[in-house]
Amino acid sequence: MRELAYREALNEALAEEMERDENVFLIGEEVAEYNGAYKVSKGLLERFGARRVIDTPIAEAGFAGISIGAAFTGLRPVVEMMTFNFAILALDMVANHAAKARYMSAGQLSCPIVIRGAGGAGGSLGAQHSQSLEAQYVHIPGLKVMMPSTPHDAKGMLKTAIRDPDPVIFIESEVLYGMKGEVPEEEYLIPMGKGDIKRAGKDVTLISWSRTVHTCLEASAKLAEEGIEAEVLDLRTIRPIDKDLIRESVKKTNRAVVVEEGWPWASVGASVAEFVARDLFDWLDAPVGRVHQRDIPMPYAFNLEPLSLPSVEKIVEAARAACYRK
Amino acid sequence: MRELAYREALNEALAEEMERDENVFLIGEEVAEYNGAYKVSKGLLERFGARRVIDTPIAEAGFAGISIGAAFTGLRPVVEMMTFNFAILALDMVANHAAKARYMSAGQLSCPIVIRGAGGAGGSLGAQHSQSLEAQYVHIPGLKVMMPSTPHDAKGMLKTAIRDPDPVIFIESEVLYGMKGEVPEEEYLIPMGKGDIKRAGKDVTLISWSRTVHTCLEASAKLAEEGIEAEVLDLRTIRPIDKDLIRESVKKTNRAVVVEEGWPWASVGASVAEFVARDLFDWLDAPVGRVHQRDIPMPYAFNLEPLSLPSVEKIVEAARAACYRK
Amino acid sequence: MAKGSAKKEPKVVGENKASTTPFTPARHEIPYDHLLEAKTDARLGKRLRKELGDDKIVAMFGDMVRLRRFEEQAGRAYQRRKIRGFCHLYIGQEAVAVGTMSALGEADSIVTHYREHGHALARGLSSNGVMAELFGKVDGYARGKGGSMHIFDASRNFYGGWGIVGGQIALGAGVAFANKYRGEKSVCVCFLGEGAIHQGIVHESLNMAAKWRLPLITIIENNRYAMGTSIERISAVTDLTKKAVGYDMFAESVDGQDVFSVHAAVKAAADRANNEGRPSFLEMRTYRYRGHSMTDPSDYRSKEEVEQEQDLRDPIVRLRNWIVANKLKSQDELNAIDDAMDRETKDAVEFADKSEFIDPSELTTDVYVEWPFDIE
Amino acid sequence: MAKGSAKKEPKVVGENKASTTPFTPARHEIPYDHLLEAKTDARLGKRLRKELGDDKIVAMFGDMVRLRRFEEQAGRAYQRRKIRGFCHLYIGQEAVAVGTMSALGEADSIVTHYREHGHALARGLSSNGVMAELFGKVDGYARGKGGSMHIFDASRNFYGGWGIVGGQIALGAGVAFANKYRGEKSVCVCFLGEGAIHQGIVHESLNMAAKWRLPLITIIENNRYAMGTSIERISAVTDLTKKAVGYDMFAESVDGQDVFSVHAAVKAAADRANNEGRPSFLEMRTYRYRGHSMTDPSDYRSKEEVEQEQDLRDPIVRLRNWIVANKLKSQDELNAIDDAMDRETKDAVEFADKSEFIDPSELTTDVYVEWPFDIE
Ligand SMILES: Cc1ncc(C[n+]2csc(CCOP(=O)(O)OP(=O)(O)O)c2C)c(N)n1
Ligand SMILES: Cc1ncc(C[n+]2csc(CCOP(=O)(O)OP(=O)(O)O)c2C)c(N)n1
Ligand SMILES: [Mg+2]
Ligand SMILES: [Mg+2]
Repeated sequence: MRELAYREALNEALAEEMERDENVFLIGEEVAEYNGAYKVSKGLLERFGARRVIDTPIAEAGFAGISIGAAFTGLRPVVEMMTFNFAILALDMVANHAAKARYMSAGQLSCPIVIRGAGGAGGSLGAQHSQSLEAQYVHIPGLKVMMPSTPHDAKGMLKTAIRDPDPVIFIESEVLYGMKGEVPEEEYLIPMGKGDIKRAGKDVTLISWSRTVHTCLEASAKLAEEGIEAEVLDLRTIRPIDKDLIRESVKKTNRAVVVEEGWPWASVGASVAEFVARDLFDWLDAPVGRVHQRDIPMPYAFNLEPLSLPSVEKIVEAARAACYRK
Repeated sequence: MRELAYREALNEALAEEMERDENVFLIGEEVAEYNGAYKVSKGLLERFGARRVIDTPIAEAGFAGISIGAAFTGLRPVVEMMTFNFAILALDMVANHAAKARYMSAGQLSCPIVIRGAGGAGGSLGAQHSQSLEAQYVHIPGLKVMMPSTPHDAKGMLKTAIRDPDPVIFIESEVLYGMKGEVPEEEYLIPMGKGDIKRAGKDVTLISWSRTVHTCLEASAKLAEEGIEAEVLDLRTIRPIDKDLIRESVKKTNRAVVVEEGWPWASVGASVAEFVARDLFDWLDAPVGRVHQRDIPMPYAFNLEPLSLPSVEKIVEAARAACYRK
Repeated sequence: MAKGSAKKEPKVVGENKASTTPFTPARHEIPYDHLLEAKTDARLGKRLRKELGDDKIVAMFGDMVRLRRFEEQAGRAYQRRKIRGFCHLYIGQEAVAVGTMSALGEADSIVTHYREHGHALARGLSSNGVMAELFGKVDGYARGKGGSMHIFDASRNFYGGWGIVGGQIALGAGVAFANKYRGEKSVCVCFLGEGAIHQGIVHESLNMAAKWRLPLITIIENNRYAMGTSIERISAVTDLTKKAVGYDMFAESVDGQDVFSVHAAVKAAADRANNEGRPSFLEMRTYRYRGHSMTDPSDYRSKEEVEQEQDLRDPIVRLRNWIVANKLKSQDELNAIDDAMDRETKDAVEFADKSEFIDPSELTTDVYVEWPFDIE
Repeated sequence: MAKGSAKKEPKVVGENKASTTPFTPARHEIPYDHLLEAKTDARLGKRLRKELGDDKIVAMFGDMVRLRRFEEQAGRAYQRRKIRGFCHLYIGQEAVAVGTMSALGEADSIVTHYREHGHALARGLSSNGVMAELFGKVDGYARGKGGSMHIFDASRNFYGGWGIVGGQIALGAGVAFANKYRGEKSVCVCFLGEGAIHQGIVHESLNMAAKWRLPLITIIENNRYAMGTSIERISAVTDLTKKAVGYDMFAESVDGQDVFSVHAAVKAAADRANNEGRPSFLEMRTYRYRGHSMTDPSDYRSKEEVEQEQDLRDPIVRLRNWIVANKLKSQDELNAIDDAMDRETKDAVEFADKSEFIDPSELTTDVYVEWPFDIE
């Protein structure tokens, strides 16, 4: 099968959906003439014109709000946040307006919008530009949240997000944009709320999403050497999560480790681990392990940054602990 | 002992700390001439003058940011957010500036600021004005978060918060402002990070903070009628939480229910329950129960609102389940 | 600008080539300290009578009275705890809502804030439906889920009813954006209080609305107070039209207590938007008679100030006097209209009272369009 | 305004009674399409020579050269992966930093953004310390924890170094607020890019700064691009001084490629702040020669545009020519200064290279002042 980079897969998804539906447009900082800060929107201005690919001033709350208003009338905006570090400026618009419009109007308003962009830690970007802030969205009823880990998933999930009638937060991984992977030529969609088994195993379940899925896969290779066969689940959608996929796996392995790039408290990983601990109480042979970013702002220093991030070593250690190995 | 209302206790704390330290000032919408939307700042303008009690325009990000800048120079701003629903507009200032300044400057900058105001569900205020958003702050390293449940605690905790050298988020309960309780005349402080046993018991631990502590107390009375003696823990500080207090109690009861007013996913309650499930895995006889707001925007309708909120009934039910009673 | 960059042509939404040329905004300011004369400009009255016809003008009178009676009843119902939470009455500002809506067509849209009962009724929403929403009942426009601050009627392009001060302007600009995107000739009117103008999102939205030439009419209802804070205490300028200079946007101060002036200004703004692709910023000088919300005792202003406003500038009295002076109707006929509105409003209270609360099974509907997931 | 409310006197921070009187802002704009003459105004040069003395002017030349050589070396170190992440070079804008800092005193403060190496060096931070921070080393100003975008030196009132576009203006206004709160006669200078000006928080902060008469000098470094977006493509006005009208704030466009003009404007602004309690809004017309950050190929503008700027307006060449023409120093003497700066900068690279990385035990320090808790 042909290979595409993660950013190219996203680009194809955008182009196909814009082709399919005149109501879809792309808006954000540098998305048009600059072809996107991370080149996800490359060529779209040329192909679809300035009416549908729109450069904005640096005003995240404003252009998110404008897009939300437009969505109420039936348009389908795709809003690029250059990175989700800046999306926090639009959080009121997202959490208090997009997410609540339908409920407060008893169904009169819909808000079919996608807010997408780069998330997670970059490389040596420092504290203000290296954050995994998905918890801010997963907390909010009215939103759906997706975070793809491969080019294949990225394309199928973004198409689903654009067609979804509700507001979808779509967080891409800044460090995966260049990653290559197989992407079919034919159209396909990946359903909202469905996770994926990225590696089958029977001894322990590693649950993750986005970039750290790859860290889990690396860790599972190491674990295999020690005779521990890890099953790696990629949640893909993190609101809502695929409970059945988790149940099935943990009922088989009786052990789980939740791995996330974000901070530990009031986080998505805490929430997923809590779900496992509660829902599968009688199936668990060990506490649900957790791996996460250290509970600190991200340091710039090249030696500190890797210590702060989740790593293969930390995952291996947590998996061993879950299996009661030294 | 004399009784004060929760808002009066807060008012005393503000007055005493402003008296004690010339660097403390109060800033926010309607705090001065109007004496505060909830009258927490009553009389302070008259007493301390317009230099230290400052009315702002409706510009939450701006006046939070101004206060953060002032704190870098050693002033000790107390910023009133009329309600924490609006504080989301200042979240970038708080999470990306106040919380990270110290780390990014390797200790050169301190940010001794308190951001305080009304939180939680009000009475029939609808979706945009009835939210428990503490998860947004508990998630962020660099912040400390306090939520008092009684007039006594409110006073001692606010004084501690104002003296703390780091940024403290101090969320008051809108519906408790009128609640009366004993408050000593003498000065006292309640330490950061220390919870409190609001009712001793041996059969199940109810863990909560702010308004729902009272719901837990009511529930524990009901439970006592059924022969279940619940211990009610009031965390008071929710970043960091008082792990030892929780450990001691759960090691005794072997059962726990976490009760919060906020939404269930990526929440503080999820995080606390996850901590209990992991840290006390071998001590637990049942899954950690949870009670929370329903996972929906708050409805206005008078019959729906109570169904959405945590209630005595829901807590009783969860406690029974934790005790494997029908 | 250096030669090299000249080849880059600014790209804008839509096709309007003119949009790249800035223009000097016309700013018309009413001196701020000047107590407006409680009299309608005779020429304007004559012109509008011709344009609108007598029936429409009398209907506007009826609409203003409807708004007032409705709010009076809402205030009473609040005292009886039939309405709860925050409830912001519109009394005193009726000419702004009615003058604005009378200048709009069906295809135009409205976005507004929490003080919106008047806007909703003036747009044609039923007294019954609005009152039932305030009562939290299933016959309300949002089946009681929204409440006083969140009235919506999508069928009338009435896009709420929002409670975060200032936030609605971005939504309004977004609706205007959509009109332009679709090539429709229709405008979006967005209401803000004068206190809201300092929110950052206002700045962001006005810049984009101006740069992209969105058909947005921003109406600042300057009722002089934001809760207890007068505009003089909080704004670096009191001539609010200056706020539009930074966006090269047409701006005008309007006597918001004169329904004719409001109508004319909004009509001109709609034409400007539809024909020239130029957004407008209209400051309506108005006044609220009641407290900010039902729980505000209004200690921050004197009784005399309020009385003076009521006595000298009341918008309903003013239109009433004009109608009688110009012999469209007699005082008695107008009294009959008032009585009818009074009845309509009282009926609305009865209707709301009798309406049911929503079925508890609907607690978790309307969170998503469809939700097959077990989320909690 | 109605009588009743007249009794309420606006309350403001501090004691300055004059703060209640608005004034008409002086707006001085340089025509935007006018390529600025690459020549220093003879009268201004003469005046400043008298005011500052020859040594200081030559030192300013040296400072500008230091900034340029530093950034050139930083660019090279980035290519060698010694510096990573985002790195925003200041080359072309040196006159703004040096002109500004030369007008400030020790008690004054600075708040700025991610393109701040130049500001830091001009403020007197050491090349060694700044370079070591870019290298992520323990001898950096933030022990390598901050990085290129986050330089701080509290001992020099240099309050960073921030990466969220626009956010720093509120912090700057806050430092100015603190100066006023303490009754100190000192200003805070806050740097913004022209692209940052559309962020909501700018609007919020400028209104409060003006209303409260904070000693804030807002310096817009208009280098014409925000990443790939030229100001014409994104702002409803290109005369940025218009942005200050809505706050009744003094505003002026300054030739940012002329260090004398910058110095004079900032000096006047500091006087205005300290003596009259009036904040200022200074637009510096400047230009960046390099890409937005090290990874930006600058496709959005022509080579000719960049070359023309370098050839006709370079701020260092300009001051060099003035110094030589006015015989403060010869070309050779200036070359010697340049060589010294070159050496200093190369030494800084060596220093940074040799500096250690921070000890891993410091990973979790500096999150809180003290942290006795086991949080994770
Ligand atoms: C972001 C935000 N901050 C604060 C509030 C609380 N609040 C509600 S209305 C109001 C005053 C608004 O005044 P103005 O804009 O003049 O409108 P008016 O009420 O006079 O119609 C305030 C401060 C809010 N709802 N949202
Ligand atoms: C809130 C926010 N949005 C977007 C960005 C990404 N970004 C960094 S610099 C920049 C351009 C800023 O341009 P300008 O203000 O003109 O300053 P300059 O870089 O030209 O000095 C952008 C969009 C950011 N850092 N913060
Ligand atoms: Mg008002
Ligand atoms: Mg720029």
